[in-house]
Amino acid sequence: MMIMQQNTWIPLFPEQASTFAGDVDLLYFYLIAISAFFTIGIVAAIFFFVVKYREREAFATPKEIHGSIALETLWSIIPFIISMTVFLGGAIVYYNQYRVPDEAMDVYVVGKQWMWKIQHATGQREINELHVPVGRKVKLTMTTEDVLHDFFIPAFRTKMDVVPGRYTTMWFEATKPGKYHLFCAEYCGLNHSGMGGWVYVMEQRDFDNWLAGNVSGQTPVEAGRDLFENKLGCASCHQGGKDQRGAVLEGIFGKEVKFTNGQSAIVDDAYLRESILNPGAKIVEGYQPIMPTFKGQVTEEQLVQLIAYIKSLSGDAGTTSQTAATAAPKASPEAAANSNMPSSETKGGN
Amino acid sequence: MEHRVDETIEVQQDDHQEHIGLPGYFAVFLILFVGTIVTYVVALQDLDGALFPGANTLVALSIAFFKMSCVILFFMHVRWSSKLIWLTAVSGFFWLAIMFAFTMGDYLTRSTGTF
Amino acid sequence: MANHADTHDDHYHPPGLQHQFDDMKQQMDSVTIGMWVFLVQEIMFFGGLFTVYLVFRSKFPMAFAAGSNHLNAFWGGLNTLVLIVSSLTMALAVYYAQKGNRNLQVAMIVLTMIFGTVFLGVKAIEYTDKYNHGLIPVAGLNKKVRENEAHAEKTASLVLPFETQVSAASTEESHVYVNPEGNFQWNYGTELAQMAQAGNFLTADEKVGYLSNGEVDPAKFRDKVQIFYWIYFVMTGLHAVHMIIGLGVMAWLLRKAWLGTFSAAYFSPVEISGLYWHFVDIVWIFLFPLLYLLGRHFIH
Amino acid sequence: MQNVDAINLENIKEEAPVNYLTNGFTLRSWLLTKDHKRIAIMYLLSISVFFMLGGLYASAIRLELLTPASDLLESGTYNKVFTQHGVIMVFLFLIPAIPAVLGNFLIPLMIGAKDLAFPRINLLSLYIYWIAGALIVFALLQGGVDTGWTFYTPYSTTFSNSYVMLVGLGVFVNGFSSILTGLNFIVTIHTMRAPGMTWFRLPLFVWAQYATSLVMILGTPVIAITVLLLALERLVGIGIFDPAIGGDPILFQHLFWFYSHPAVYIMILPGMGVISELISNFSRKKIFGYEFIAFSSIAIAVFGFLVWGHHMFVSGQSIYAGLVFSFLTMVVAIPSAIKVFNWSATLYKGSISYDTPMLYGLFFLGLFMIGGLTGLFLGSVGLTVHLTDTYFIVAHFHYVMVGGQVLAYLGGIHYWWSKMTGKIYSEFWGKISAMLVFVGFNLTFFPQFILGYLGMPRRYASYPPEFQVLNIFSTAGASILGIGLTLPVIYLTYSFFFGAKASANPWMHPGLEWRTSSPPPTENFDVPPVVTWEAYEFGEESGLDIEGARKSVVAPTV
Ligand code: HEA
Ligand code: HEA
Ligand code: HEC
Ligand code: CUA
Ligand SMILES: [Cu+2]
Repeated sequence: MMIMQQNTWIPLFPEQASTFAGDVDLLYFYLIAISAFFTIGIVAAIFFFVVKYREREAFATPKEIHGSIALETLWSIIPFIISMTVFLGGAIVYYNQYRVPDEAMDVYVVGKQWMWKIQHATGQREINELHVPVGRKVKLTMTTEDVLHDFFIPAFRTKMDVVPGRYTTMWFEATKPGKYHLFCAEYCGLNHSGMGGWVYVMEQRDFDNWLAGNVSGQTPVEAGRDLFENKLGCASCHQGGKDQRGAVLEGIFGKEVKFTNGQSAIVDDAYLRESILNPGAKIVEGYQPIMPTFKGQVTEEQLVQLIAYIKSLSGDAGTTSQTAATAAPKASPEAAANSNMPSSETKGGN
Repeated sequence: MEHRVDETIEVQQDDHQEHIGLPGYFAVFLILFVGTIVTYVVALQDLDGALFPGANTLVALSIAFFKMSCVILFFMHVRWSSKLIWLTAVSGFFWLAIMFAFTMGDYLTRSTGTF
Repeated sequence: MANHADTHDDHYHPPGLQHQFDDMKQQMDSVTIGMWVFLVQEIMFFGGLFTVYLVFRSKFPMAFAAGSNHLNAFWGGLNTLVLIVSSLTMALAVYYAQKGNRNLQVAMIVLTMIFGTVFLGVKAIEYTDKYNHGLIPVAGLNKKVRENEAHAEKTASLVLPFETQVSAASTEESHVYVNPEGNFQWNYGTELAQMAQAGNFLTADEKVGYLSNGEVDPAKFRDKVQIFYWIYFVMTGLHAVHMIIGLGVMAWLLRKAWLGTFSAAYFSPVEISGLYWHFVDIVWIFLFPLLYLLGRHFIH
Repeated sequence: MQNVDAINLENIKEEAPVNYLTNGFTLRSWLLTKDHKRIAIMYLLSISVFFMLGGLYASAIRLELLTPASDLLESGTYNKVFTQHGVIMVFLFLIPAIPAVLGNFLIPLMIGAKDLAFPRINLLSLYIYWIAGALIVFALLQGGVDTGWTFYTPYSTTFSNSYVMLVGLGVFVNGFSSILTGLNFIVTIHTMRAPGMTWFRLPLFVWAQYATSLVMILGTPVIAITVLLLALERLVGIGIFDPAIGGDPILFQHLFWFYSHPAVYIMILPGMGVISELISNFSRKKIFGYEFIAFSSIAIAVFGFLVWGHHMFVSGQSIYAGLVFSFLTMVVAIPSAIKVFNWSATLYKGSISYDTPMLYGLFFLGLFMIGGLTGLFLGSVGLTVHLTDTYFIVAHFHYVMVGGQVLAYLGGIHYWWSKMTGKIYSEFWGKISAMLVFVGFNLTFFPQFILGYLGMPRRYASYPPEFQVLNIFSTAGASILGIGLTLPVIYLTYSFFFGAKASANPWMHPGLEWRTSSPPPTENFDVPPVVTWEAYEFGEESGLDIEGARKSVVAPTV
């Protein structure tokens, strides 16, 4: 399913994976041709003049050439005509990109510092990932909870700003199965460059499977780590170094945490689960209640994986994340075999 | 060999003196005064309903525009000033119009609404 | 222009001629053009605000009408007249300066300053009125009235007699002013929005902006009125700042006129100060209808 | 008209007894001066400081981008670094660079005036610039700003924790410096021209400054009011940019770009003016199509106000507005095209020498052309959807701003250096550094076009590993560029103190600025000039003793 991008030493050209890509690239080549024509032409002329008419006598006074109306007209009209073709080409491509076809399949996108929350019409949710079938028109209806963002998929040659207080729309039709970059292209603050992910283009059958919920071959800790770092974007708050906005998670398991309301609790699976599903209930001292709820966005299965991962951060090997992370996969091979791993406490939720 | 410094500035100093004289200034003042009263009174009538939507706005702004022209032409002596001054004054408002027109051009043709 | 080169040699310097200029005419032209160019930049400066006004008024006409109805058109109108008179006296000051009539010149400048001050005084009254009614859009900057001190108030305490017929509802309706925090508040009702909803002429932005579940939501409506008041305060505030600067210029001019500096040969400072003063007047000529009058005809 | 000949070269004392530099040495005599030349020199020094500061930030950017991860700078720091790079380079360096230094110094000299029309206002604008600079530097010391130089709302108003207000205040204040400079130039050009200096005898540099001043007057007030509103929104929440209560963040973009697009022409028109001077001087020919070059400057200034929406193609602006703005963007490119063609045609049958300023001039032609043509890519709205906010934009604007204006600025500084300081710099090092700048520049920014098309977004502290190779090129280029730009600082400073004396008119150029001693006396001309020759009349008609000069020159420089 995963087709990697071509691996030349110096990439020169992005993959073409949507119906727009061809048009946009054509326009691009057209403009390159125009630019090359003028640049080479003028640079060659300059070179020629500079060599041919180089100074032969100090302070010579070459004959004055005042100018030429005919030439001026010529070199105003021709660029104008050329630039009009460029405008028209651009206008047509643009018009197609922003006139959303009616039959498109709906996907909803919400930007938030610094992750993409995506929901399919079937209710399936994903974060920082977008799965779409190949050969279907997909319409994205987008907004944001905070600042401007921009949903950008280079391989599809399309992007659109996401504006607070408004819905903006964009659409595309993927043409080639594969895994493509998703970027946030409008500056949005601290972790702007981390606000990205992947777009997976799948055959319709694979997509249907995916919608039905698929299983991966990863261990829960690995899967949890993947969720934590990439898919759910937990890392955007919980792994920021000095600027980290979320609570420190390394080494908390089994320890006592204090809350802003004066109470405290021992961190166990149930507490972790509550923290993820209903973060507003207990706010850790020293932090703002900004963590979004993940209720409805993580499946029970994913919850388990997340908890497994967070536990691994407090693994017996030590409390630093590196050791924990490298130790974790080895630590739980049996657990991996058993997808019913959750301990009894975590079943208490909704 | 007599090149003027600036072909566009041809006003002589004396021109500045007797523009419209005292009666003129008072007449302009009267126009402005009446204009203000009229704006006020008209604003209280429902022209939007009587004529067409936006009529109130149109009338109010037309009067304001007229008053502005009077001030510029007579109090600010543009009526007797060089072409350059005319051009300067006009270009200020022209650029303002550009800003209005293109900004509103966007707002009035947007398809997606706010929420 | 033949004397351009020559004047340099004879060392006569008329009073007020600066070293970089050759003669008074050149200096006069320079300062006049300079002032006009400055005014053009002033136009664009205020122009940014007028654009903001335009955008929001076209989005939320009813909120603007509502906000506008609670400005006092009498004081606004009076101020317009005051400014017009001051413009006249300013024009006359220039006139008498050209005539070299020192006394009348001084008198006109003094009158201009007096009217300018009256204008600012009226502005102060209006701002105070807004303060008393909780209409200053900054939290905590309004009059604080606790529940037990609350008293009934007319919504608009300053009205012309004939205004009562038109907006009878607004003057007779009294409301209880309670504002313990001194926040911006709008408890003058949302009738305008409801009326527009009933008449089906809400704009698309208004539908989103005022309504919750198909009803006009007072809190949402208040936000839009608050935007109006912001624009009102920024525009009139900036205008007032220009007036204050103008008064400073007048004071300087007064001193010079008093000393008899100006004559038919040299009066450009009066002239260009006049240009500035008239410009400030023009800004107000537009502010008055835009802020005080538009929307007044809606029966409230 | 006994004065007509007075301006001829023979009558110029090679060295005035007192020139503007030696006319007083106290700090007071500098800080309270009303002499446009001294003010220009103070601008030159201040601007260089900010250029170095901006360049320092640029180096930090390039070093960070050497590796895909954000390892050298944390992303929070990186964001501040590129914002401050942009703010300083644009507002404190590039906008004032040519107008405030070369314009200030040369306009009165070129038109034969004793000074600008309002010398005190000129000094005031320098002070205002200093205040603005101090505010911005103060903000940097406090912790800096991280909004991007565009200050987009609502990030700048409600989400950023940095010193947006202070920097905004700095930009606000700086605007008035720009406005006053523009005002002064416009008036000066209208009323202070010497007898005989008709509009069509004006050097094209003056025309370009005139057009620039128009943009400054008409555009800058809008950015002032915009940052004022931004500050109010941030301070007390006026709501007009806040979608939560019905405001519109895109309105900010309209107001911002209403100024900032025309501002990019503030950042190129003066450079175009310098290039006209360089090309004509070093081919010793009147510029081809003088009137077209002159009017195209005005056309750029005017049409430049109609296209700001091309920065907002994917911002949520109406698509119809997008189409109109795209169309007008194409139109505004035409006057630039006319200029490029005319400059090239001027070389035809000239007598071309390759001194350092001319090297910069020729490099400008090539680089500006590439920068401008890639502007067409961006103006073509369908293509911009892919390109906007990628490194393609970064490359485009560095090509026009650095490859264009900065090179023109350097060329101009070299060209008029002897006039400004009365000294001669090392031609050898001049050429070396011009070459280094050219090579380094292309290596830095050309790969960014490719990166942009590949989809690397701008303002990214970390990026996917497949983009690394091109970024390494870019960083390598920036090092060469950095060296190339450091050299002039050294050899120019050296020449100021130890350089050989320059003659009054080393180029035998007919322009008025060359008909006074180097450095010029305080009131510019010993004898008030009267102009009897056309612009760029290199022959004997200009009254210059060309035969004599030829004899004194050893050999043509090749
Ligand atoms: C000195 C500064 C400068 C100059 C002169 C220009 C000149 C031009 N710019 Fe550029 N631009 C910037 C500085 C500048 N720009 C900056 C700083 C940004 C980014 C801001 C930000 O987001 O941070 C930007 C961004 C920018 C965008 C927005 C991109 C985006 O964010 O999505 C666009 C889109 O249209 C654009 C277009 C143009 C065009 C068409 C020109 C034209 O004027 C160019 C005209 C020149 C030529 C065309 C070349 C010479 C002509 C020929 C050789 C003949 C052949 C010509 C034809 C066939 C027409 N520019
Ligand atoms: C106006 C002018 C200007 C200039 C001159 C430059 C110059 C340079 N810029 Fe800049 N740049 C901008 C304006 C400018 N830039 C703007 C507006 C942005 C957008 C910001 C934003 O997104 O908000 C930007 C963004 C920007 C980015 C993109 C950042 C990002 O989006 O993540 C990059 C990346 O490579 C970059 C690089 C450079 C480099 C390598 C130079 C080099 O040319 C610099 C070379 C200069 C030097 C190296 C200093 C020279 C040395 C001396 C003069 C003296 C010697 C010093 C000592 C002795 C100490 N710039
Ligand atoms: C928008 C930022 C943000 C995101 C995204 C986020 N968190 Fe948090 N998280 C916080 C903050 C802030 C706190 C501390 C305040 C609180 O308890 O709500 C916190 C607290 C927690 C706690 C409790 C920590 C303790 O010390 O008791 C857990 C567990 C947690 N988060 C897990 C997660 C997981 C798992 C995810 C991803 C699925 C996630 N967070 C995503 C901001 C975030
Ligand atoms: Cu989100 Cu950048
Ligand atoms: Cu632009």
